[in-house]
Amino acid sequence: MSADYVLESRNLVKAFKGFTAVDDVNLKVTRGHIHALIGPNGAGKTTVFNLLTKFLSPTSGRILFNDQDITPMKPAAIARAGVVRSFQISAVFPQLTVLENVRVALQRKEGNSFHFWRPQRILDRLNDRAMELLTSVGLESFADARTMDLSYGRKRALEIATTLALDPELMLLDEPTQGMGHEDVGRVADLIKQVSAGRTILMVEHNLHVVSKLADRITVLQRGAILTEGDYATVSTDPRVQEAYMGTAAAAEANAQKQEETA
Amino acid sequence: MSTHREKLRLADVHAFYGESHILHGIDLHLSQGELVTLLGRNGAGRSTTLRAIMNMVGRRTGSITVNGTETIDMPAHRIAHLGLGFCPEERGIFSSLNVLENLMLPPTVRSDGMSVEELFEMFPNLYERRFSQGTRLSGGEQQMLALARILRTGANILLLDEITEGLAPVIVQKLGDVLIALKERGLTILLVEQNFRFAAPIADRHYVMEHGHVVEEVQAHELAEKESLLNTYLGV
Amino acid sequence: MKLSKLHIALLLVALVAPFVLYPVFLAKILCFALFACAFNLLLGYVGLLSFGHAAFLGTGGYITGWLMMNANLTPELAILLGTAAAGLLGALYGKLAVKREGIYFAMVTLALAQLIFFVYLQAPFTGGEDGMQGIPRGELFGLIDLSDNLTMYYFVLAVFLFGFWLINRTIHSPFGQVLKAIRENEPRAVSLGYNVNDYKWVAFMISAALAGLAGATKSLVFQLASLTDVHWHMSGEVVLMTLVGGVGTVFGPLLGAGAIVTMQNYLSGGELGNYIHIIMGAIFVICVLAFRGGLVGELQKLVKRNFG
Amino acid sequence: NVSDDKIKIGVLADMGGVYSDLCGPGCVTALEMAAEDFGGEVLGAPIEIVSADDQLKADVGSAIVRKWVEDEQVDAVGGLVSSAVTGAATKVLTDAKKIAMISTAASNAFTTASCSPYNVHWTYNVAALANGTVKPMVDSGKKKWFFITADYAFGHALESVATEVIENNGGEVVGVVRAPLATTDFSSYVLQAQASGADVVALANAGADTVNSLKAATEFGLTEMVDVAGLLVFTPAAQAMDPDTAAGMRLTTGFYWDYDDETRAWSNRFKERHGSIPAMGHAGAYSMAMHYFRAVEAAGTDDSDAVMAKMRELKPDDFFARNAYLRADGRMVHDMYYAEIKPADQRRDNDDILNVLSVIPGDQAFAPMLPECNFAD
Amino acid sequence: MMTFLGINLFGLFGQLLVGLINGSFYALLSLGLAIIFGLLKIINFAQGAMYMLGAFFAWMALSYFGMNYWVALVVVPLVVGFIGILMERFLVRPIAHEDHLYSLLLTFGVALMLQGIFTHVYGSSGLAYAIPEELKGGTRLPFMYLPNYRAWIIVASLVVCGLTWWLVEKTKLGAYLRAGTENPQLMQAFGINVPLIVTLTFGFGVALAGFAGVMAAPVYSVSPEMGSNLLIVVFAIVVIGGMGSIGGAILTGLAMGVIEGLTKYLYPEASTTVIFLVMVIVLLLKPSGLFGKEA
Ligand SMILES: Nc1ncnc2c1ncn2[C@@H]1O[C@H](COP(=O)(O)OP(=O)(O)OP(=O)(O)O)[C@@H](O)[C@H]1O
Ligand SMILES: Nc1ncnc2c1ncn2[C@@H]1O[C@H](COP(=O)(O)OP(=O)(O)OP(=O)(O)O)[C@@H](O)[C@H]1O
Ligand SMILES: [Mg+2]
Ligand SMILES: [Mg+2]
Repeated sequence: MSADYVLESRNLVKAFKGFTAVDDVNLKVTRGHIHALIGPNGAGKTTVFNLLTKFLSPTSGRILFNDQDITPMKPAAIARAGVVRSFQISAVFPQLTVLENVRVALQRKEGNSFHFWRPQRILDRLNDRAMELLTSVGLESFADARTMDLSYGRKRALEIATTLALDPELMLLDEPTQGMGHEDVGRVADLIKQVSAGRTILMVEHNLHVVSKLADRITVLQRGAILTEGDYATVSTDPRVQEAYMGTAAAAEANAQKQEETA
Repeated sequence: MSTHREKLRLADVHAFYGESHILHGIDLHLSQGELVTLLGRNGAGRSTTLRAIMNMVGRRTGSITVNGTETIDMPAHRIAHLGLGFCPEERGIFSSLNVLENLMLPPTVRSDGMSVEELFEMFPNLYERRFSQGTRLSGGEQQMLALARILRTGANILLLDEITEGLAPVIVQKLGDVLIALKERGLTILLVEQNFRFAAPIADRHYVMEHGHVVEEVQAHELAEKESLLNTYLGV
Repeated sequence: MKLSKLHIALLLVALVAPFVLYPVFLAKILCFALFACAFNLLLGYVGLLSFGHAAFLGTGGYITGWLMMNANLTPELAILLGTAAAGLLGALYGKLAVKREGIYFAMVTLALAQLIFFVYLQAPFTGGEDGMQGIPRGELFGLIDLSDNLTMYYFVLAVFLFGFWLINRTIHSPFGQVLKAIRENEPRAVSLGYNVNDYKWVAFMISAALAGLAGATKSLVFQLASLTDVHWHMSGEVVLMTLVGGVGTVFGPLLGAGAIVTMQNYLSGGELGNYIHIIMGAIFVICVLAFRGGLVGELQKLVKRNFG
Repeated sequence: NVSDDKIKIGVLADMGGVYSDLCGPGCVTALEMAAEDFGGEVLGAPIEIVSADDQLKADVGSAIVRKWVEDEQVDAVGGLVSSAVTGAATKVLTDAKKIAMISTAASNAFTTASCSPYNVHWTYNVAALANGTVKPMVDSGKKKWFFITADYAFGHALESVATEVIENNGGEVVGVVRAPLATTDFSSYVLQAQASGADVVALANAGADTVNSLKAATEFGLTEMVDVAGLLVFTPAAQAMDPDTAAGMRLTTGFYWDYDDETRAWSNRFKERHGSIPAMGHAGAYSMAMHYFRAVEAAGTDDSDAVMAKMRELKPDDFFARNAYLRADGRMVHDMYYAEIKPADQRRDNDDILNVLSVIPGDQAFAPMLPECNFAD
Repeated sequence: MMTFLGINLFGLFGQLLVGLINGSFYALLSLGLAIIFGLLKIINFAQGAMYMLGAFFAWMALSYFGMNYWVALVVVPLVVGFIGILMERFLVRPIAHEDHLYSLLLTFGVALMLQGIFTHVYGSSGLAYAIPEELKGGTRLPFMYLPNYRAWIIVASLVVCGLTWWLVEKTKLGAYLRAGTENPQLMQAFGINVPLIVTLTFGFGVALAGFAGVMAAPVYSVSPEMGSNLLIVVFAIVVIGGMGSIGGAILTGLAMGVIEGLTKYLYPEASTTVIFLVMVIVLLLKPSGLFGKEA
């Protein structure tokens, strides 16, 4: 039944000058899932994200969020509707403090964002909620630090906290572990798992370990079109995926794993 | 060791960005045909080491010899001509140029670089997108372009910063093969890498960095015995 | 904004200054300071360089002047309407301009301001390049005669303090917080659900209205509204004032306006008049090469170095 | 009986802009000469000259004048170049009951539409220019006129006064283009003038605009087909024109330095001090200041009303003011000169620029006084 | 006379040709600015002053050294270009890494000083510079008299524009330039002497202004103010054309000359404003300018 899907794309197409980056994609994201979008470089994953959040306008096709057509909506409106994304390159407000970063996100729902005649103090009532969010990503002790000075992994964590502040129904994460040391990769993966409770997550990720650990369902894109879909075991043993994306080493590992499981 | 010609040597190198002192006396050396990695956590100073070699930091002191030539007082634009090729962490694709122009941009520093055809064969995505604006490429494609760009110049000492970042596993695997091939051609490679699984099988040696110091040097064959040590440094 | 010792000291200085210096001169500084502060709200806190702010200064001046001469209003009403007119124009221009960024934003604002310049040049009511002369100062609330320079000065001071307070309140308001976020990372602000253009637009309107307030007040002080106020040189001058004082600092525009107005005043008198361009040019070159933080920025640096 | 025990004159002029050659630092020199020639004091009070740059901006000028009269005890303001600045300055001066000694502004408004009992307009005005230059040409049979007008008040005023003269004398205006101030390229307007079938193309502009429009007229062969009349040509502008282009051009001026021994004597003194020969505004500024000092002395006070009365009563008479009197509306009526620009081969040097053709008696040059501007008591 | 819809067609042709002449002049002027502004991202407010210098140097060369127009046409741009190089090296470069606003302010200061100095020395009325003997006279076309010098302006500026366009767009130098302004540090690491290229480019852009100045001397009066008024219009042209696009600057220059010419014919009062109207419209419809690459 369609109500199970938080997000659906219908025949989504994006053509750049003489080049179709996204080609007739019908994506269905089930409520409560961590859904991974993988595929070779240039397959169109980031473009799909851009289309879903209207940072790009689709050439054709429709996007449904909770069965409601959000195709004509503006990016900010989509965010307000509950679809919030993170970026491939870390997105924080570097000069604000860590706490302020989260507060900016909380503030939107307060309805006072245009109140230029009122003192900033009125935002202090958001501090508790902000601290709660920071605690949930382990940043409570950095609340007053300038965001610029944070390490890369912590910036990613902050970004997730900020996104959580909007209490999104659907979170879109574009390569959340990119550029992280091993320690951080593990931490962020755990974090994603933790925040996925009660919401849906759609993520692009090249780190197969993270994918295998987190994803309930995986869509593989190739040359703008969906190659296959399924859970990790199915997808990773598909020879087409192995050839186009995983390479022999990872494939061998996946096959081995599968044999282990079946054995 | 003396049978191999020394290509690169850093002795007591300090580097600064403005007031902040990032590298605190780096010593390392590479011989011809070696592939050496710099390991370390985020912020350990690995990228800065590469940038210091290219004279892209605010200020640097100590001694950096390339092919026996002291470069510490050399202006940045002369260093590349000693045969160095640098692939930066942030890729540095130019948005005002298309893919082909980006590829052809760096002047050749030696005659035996890879040809454009070879490179396109290695990275078919690039061929397909050769007339798009450089920064319109996907993240991974940009990474390919950044690497292809310096392979063309014929540089025989490569400084590569996180080149597997954001690439699909199949490409990462292919890159590994490429690096081994390059090594066999006699190129010298200094590799900064987070992806230890990628680096471990192809490297001859590893330097481990922490807080702007080189804290450990590990030969390839010592990896197994020093695993726990590496674990504490890298949190692998 | 909390009142610090510095604020109180400055306020005292402003209160006694007209007994030492020529009040009209001081009033002029305050008008330009308000103009620069309004401009700085955009440049310093939203990161938008408007190169057409003269349009709002001029609109405030012309509308207020015309009302004083033709509509028999009290000055505070005329100023209010002049300010509103500038704000409306700002709403219109802002709507168009905030869609663009960086140098293009600057150019759109410049171009729009040039159109306004043309309108005021050709419109009969402005008096062309003769300007609107002999604007009466009138009686504040129908009670207080403003023709006395000292009274006028205190009125201007009150207007300035109101504008200054409003700008600082805006910067430190929930709205200001969003502006800051937008300046830091616009795509991220969008992804958090903010219609960034609307925020820029409101900031633009506030800035335009306050620039209009400055122009309106100025037209009463000098009893004149002229094309100078809408010329692109004026848009450039306010950039200079802000830069000289220190972009994005609270007191920078105030100091910058003071410095430039004083300098012009000093140079235009007597022997040096001849050299005014050469000297002003040299000052800018030296400022940029040696004192980029602006007066306030350099002062802060000095304080930090010696006492920090 | 002199206020503050000094006679303080402010010189408000364009010190560095496009009009600075007409009455900028040169007007300061002229007034200083006047003060010295008068002996440095009047009624025992020293004469002090202060000056300021109006930057050709009405607001700057009016602010300076306001400061002078309110804060610095200035008794009268001389110089006054651009009509816009002068308009603003006279407003302030009239409010303060101080005398405006207008030497270089062209508009006739200061003694008509915005006349004031404290305005003294000395050297010339647009009416004199039109009467001087336009009338003889219309009379000689050049009936069809085309105007290239500077699109601002001065240009409009010049055009409308000239049009009146043309129409009153049986001519007609066949076309007008209004070129924005500081247009660099006039070729388009010249083509329009060419197409209009006019006998005379009149340049109702000044300074660089005149030079540039004449240049384009020559280049596009307009000067070969029709007469080009410069309605306001100061000597510095005439000197800036290509001699071949400018030769033979007719103009009206209030003063020419090489007219006779008297003018030469003063002009040479001026040149020695200032470096270049005087333009009409310089001589006018000197002449007017001398008359003012004389009036103060005669009145025994520097009270503006008394001085104005004396200025009207005494007849100005010097190398500049010939057959002159100050009318009750503030207009100084004196002989004007109809002249032509000399061709290159007749010039001794670059200062030898005009041939005075005839003298226009003041009453023919200047328009009659308007009754509402009669301030005689 | 031919007329169409009440408009005199011959007159219109004349206006169009004159517009084209002015347009080629605009093209020449905007070219130098486009190179400095579009490629180096330096907002050179002194470009107008450099144009003025070109005209004054031509005049001085003739008056003091008897150097004729043709020699001046070669020598003066070199001298002006050299001044540009000094300016870049000692004034602009020290603040190159700062906000672009500062280079704007700095060059604005330089422009003020130069203008002030020349006003002080030569006055503001302007100086006369005769059209060279070889180009005096003109050709009578069916619809107008075309002075030879104006024809020469079209030819000379189109040649210079074309050469420059080729140099920047079709040679590797252009790619170095664009990349060098985007990420100078990385270009240095590739072995390219970016500061040298920047200096030479700046010098070249300024030299173009000097060249335009010499071209202008015989037709416009040589005066200290000649550059400042033109500058802002030329800025507008570069922006309309699209920053960084040399071809765009040239074509827009030509087009704006024609549009302005037509305005002078139909509604002369608005002739200095029409370009800004076009700019508003263009920027609203096509944000990066007519020929600019989408950002
Ligand atoms: N604005 C654009 N104009 C033209 N082509 C584009 C544009 N954006 C993306 N592309 C092209 O579309 C294709 C898909 O790009 P996209 O960024 O979606 O890939 P991706 O799947 O995210 O890859 P990666 O894993 O490398 O990030 C690429 O080939 C890219 O070159
Ligand atoms: N431009 C700069 N200015 C000031 N400090 C810098 C700059 N670039 C890097 N640093 C600092 O230098 C230190 C070392 O950075 P470097 O980029 O060399 O680390 P790294 O080992 O490459 O780590 P990463 O995995 O994050 O790339 C860090 O603390 C970083 O904050
Ligand atoms: Mg991507
Ligand atoms: Mg790094």
